[in-house]
Amino acid sequence: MTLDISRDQALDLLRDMIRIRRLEEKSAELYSKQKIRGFLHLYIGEEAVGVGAMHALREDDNIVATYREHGHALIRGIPACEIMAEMYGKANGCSGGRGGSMHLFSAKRRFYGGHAIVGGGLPIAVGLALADKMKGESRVTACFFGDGATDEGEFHESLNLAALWKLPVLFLCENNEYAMGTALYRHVSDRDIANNPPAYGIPADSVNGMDVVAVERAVHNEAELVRETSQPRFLELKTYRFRAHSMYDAELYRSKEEVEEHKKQDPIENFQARAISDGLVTQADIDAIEADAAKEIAEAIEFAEHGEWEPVEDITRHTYARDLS
Amino acid sequence: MAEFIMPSLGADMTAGILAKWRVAVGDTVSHGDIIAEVETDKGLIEVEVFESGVVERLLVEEGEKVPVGTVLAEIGAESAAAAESPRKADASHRPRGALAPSPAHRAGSTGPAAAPGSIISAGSSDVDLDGPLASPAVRRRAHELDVPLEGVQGSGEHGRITLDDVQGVAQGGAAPAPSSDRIRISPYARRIATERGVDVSQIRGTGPGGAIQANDVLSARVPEPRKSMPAAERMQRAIAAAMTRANDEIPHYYVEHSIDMGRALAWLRETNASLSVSQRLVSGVLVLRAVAHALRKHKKLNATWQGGEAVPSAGIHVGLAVSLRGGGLVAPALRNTDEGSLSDLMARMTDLVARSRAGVLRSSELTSSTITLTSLGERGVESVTPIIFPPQVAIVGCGATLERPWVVEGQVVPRPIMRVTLGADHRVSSGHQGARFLSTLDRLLQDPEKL
Amino acid sequence: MTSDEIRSTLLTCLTDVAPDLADEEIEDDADLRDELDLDSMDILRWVQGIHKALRVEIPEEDYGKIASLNDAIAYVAARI
Amino acid sequence: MTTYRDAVRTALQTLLREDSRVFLMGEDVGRYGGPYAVSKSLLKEFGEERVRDTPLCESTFVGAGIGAAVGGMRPIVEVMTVNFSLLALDQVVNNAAVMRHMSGGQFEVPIAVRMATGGGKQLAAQHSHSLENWYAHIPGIKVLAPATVQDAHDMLLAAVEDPDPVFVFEHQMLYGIEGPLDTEATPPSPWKAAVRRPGTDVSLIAYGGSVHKALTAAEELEKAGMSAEVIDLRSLRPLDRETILQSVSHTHRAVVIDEAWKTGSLASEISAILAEDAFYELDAPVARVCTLEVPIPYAKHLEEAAIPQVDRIVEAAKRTVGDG
Repeated sequence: MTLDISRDQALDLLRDMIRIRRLEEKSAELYSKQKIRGFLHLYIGEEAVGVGAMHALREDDNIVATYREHGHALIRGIPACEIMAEMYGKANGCSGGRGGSMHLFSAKRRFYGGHAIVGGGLPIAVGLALADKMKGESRVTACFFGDGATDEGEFHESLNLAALWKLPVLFLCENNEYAMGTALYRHVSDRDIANNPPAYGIPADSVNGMDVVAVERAVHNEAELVRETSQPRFLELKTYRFRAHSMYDAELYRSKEEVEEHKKQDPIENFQARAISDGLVTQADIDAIEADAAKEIAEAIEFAEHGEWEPVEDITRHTYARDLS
Repeated sequence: MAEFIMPSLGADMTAGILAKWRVAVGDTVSHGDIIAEVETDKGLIEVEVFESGVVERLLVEEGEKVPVGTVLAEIGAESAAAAESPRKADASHRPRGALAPSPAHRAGSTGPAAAPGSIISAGSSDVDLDGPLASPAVRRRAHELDVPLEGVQGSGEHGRITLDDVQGVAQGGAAPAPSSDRIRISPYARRIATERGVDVSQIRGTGPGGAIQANDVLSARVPEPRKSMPAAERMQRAIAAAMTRANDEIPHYYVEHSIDMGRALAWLRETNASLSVSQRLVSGVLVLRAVAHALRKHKKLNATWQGGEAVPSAGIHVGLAVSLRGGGLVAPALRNTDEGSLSDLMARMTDLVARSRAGVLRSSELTSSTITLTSLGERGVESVTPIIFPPQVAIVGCGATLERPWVVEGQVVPRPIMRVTLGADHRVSSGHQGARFLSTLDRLLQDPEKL
Repeated sequence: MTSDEIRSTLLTCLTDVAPDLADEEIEDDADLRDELDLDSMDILRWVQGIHKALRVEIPEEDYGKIASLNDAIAYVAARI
Repeated sequence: MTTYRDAVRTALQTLLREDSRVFLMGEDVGRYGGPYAVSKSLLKEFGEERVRDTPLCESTFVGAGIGAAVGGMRPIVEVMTVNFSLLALDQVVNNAAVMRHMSGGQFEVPIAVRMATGGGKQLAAQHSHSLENWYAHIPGIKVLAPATVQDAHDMLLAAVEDPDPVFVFEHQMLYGIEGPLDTEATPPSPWKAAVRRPGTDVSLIAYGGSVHKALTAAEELEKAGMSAEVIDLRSLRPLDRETILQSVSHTHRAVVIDEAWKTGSLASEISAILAEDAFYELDAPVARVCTLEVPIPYAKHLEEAAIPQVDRIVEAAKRTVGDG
């Protein structure tokens, strides 16, 4: 089956997936060197989801993401240097060094944050959609969450409220088969997550999250339906995380064979191979993309290394609009 | 050449065990390859290499635990590695036990220093330890009392200056007041008492649990709004409060003994006749010395009551009750009353009495007595029933030395008789012990030349 | 040395011994022990002060002869 | 004279009329008219869009309020009682309080959350607690406790106007009280404590429902010859340290009245403030009159015994003066 996209589209999708992967590989290295601290949840293996979705959404739409959000943030337009500086904890990071890897934010790009309470971002997305609806905006609020979040009460409450009030939320479930280290079949009663939303009157669909083109199409269709009907919709993106939950773990919960099996579905390698065989891109294109990505990351590290630490005297900043003391 | 380091595999990881090498010297590795396994608290973790090249040296043995940042291996560029192959071969043949001497630890010290978290601890280790060690309360008290902390010898842990130390210096180096002397008073009341120069030991508290409150301080009689009242008056007030408490708290017992002072007075007359006016002795100094010598034998009476038990005093410092004209009473101590010559003791006693009358006693002289001697004989009083000065546990009272009929060798003869009363704390000594003290005192006064 | 000069010297010695008497009106015939509340230590120091100022030595057995200021003036005047 | 309930409703009406970004949501705020009848008739005037009955999902409707606030609205969220608000604590602590900070100041959460608190109506152990201190513990949010009719009105206006998340605790025993309401006057800053009654001998420091008990206690103390000053904290976060310290600096004695349990209470916090900054002003140990360490019982006499009452305040105040 050939890819039904243009060369430019193919280059864009490929470039963005490679940018995410290289940024994260570098992040892992910097973490092991203690430049980056805290938790560092890598998206490697899941790039097609973020890239496909971000390409499908409009600039004016709202994004609510999880703590595994470097890719979403990068493709949404937050510069790699600001992301890297944030992970370094520098004042010139995209959250001023207050958030770190799990809490990337950008008001300018309507990126309402990486949220690290599983399920906690869903009510926020519902509220953002409520505000838009009351103000008469035709915006879609895209809310990312993992399969683990579907266990939470807030997931079910949010589906109910969004459906009840007919709010323009696109629920995007990134099902990577594990809630941290607990396999899907161990944490949900019905492994078909897309069976949940119809109970609340929300249409739901599933798509292969390892196929960037399929993701882009599905998200585009769902988002436009949300916009049109001003009603919530649900899309499950079936994907897989190649690396540990956070940086490193002993991976006691899954076998190497299982990981290796999924790596055959590598969204980048597969897409690259298909695009080459379809004649959409050449090896030279890929080399250029890699070179650009390397340069972008080198610059990001440079930016982060030279960023300022926020003075400790300013520690209470951003707690309130005006300092209370 | 690049270094392969012990990675930080989690925010809480500080060290790891190199469990297994997946490569050997000479192997070619590329970015992302798993080249080692590291044992952490979370389990065995495969560690990837972020460089490409040839493994030149393995610096850490399997099973060795090293800190994060330690160089585990050196990775050379492929071409360079080829050029240096002889050396590489040497390295590969080096027995396991003869690894290069651990440059590991050099890296261990440089790596983590750049971690963002380090800014928090920066400076915390070089806390300014100059200047005296003293808590804020101590500093505040020292400031109030105008005591420079630099000059205070701390008695607390590591030479820490305590409130008692400051108090002691303020009172002229007095020994710290025993804790049983703590007064229940509110912080506010204490503050205004200090401001007004009111001696809180004089005040009876009406607050919760009998604590002194501001009203008690405000209604306390302050003779004049002077910054400080005359020393003698301050002392007199302190003694009055102490007497009240002593009467309430100490179970007194009394034993009395009549002492024939004939030999002592005769010796005194004889001695004084040969002395210049400035060296003349009074009978009081004989009694004073005799009491001090008697205490050497009866140590139980030379003690202080602290925190529910008697603490023997290190030296014998007899306090001499001196009545002041105008009704005041002070009992300053003559330190080491049992030591030195009698004329020296006389000189010290003269000086002490003079300064008592002039109101220029040092507070230390008022707080360091280990027992008190009071004499009211001059006023014709026959005997005294004195009250112990806390925290002392005994007091000796002398009446007048009067000519009384006395039986000597079966004959009634007039002799100068002095009635001596011992008042003592029954928690510390018994009447029997008290009686023995008085007979020792009697015997000593029969040999005045030995005093 | 006039009687007044002696009186003045004896008074100075007395207030050295008992500074608080300086402000009081001392009656010349008042009993020093009973009315001015001097004790044997005070008398001794007074005697020592007189000895120093006027070179007059008063032996212990004569203490009874200096019971008041007037007595003392007379005693000293006779020996000066 | 106006009731506290009507004062809150008046403020809601004013806000809904004057600012199109404002809307009210919560359980039974619409058709039912609010569990305490605060929002009665508002549905009729403003419609379902702006007076929203929510499903019973505290976490999500508070979270949606937060999202709507971030999205540019000025939501007023009513939670039926403080006990129910615990279901929404995740959204309060992990989102409302931290969004501004975590985003480096890029997003703000101008939400106002109202809820009933306190005991006194025999509603037992799941409807009667005072957990204001849980909220006052959290940096990033602000906490108000209106005790008077005027404050019930003014503080809601201030809460909605504020750019930060504000939690307004309305004591359930106060909805029926009457007092003057001036909607024209310029209100005092809601973040400052108020001296409700001046006095010289002891400071009675209280908030919310306890303020009225403190005032009654002050009257009784006056009969006993003691002049008590009553401080209404009004704002529980930020706490107005200055007014507290000023009062105790001239009375030198303090009794803190708090309907929460004593352990870890705001009364503890105020006691600590006094120990830290007014130590040398204290003429007696600080006394606390708090709820006994027991879930609020149903039986009337037990409930009364559990929560602070006038006699306990009077007794505590007298104790600070001692036996003199």
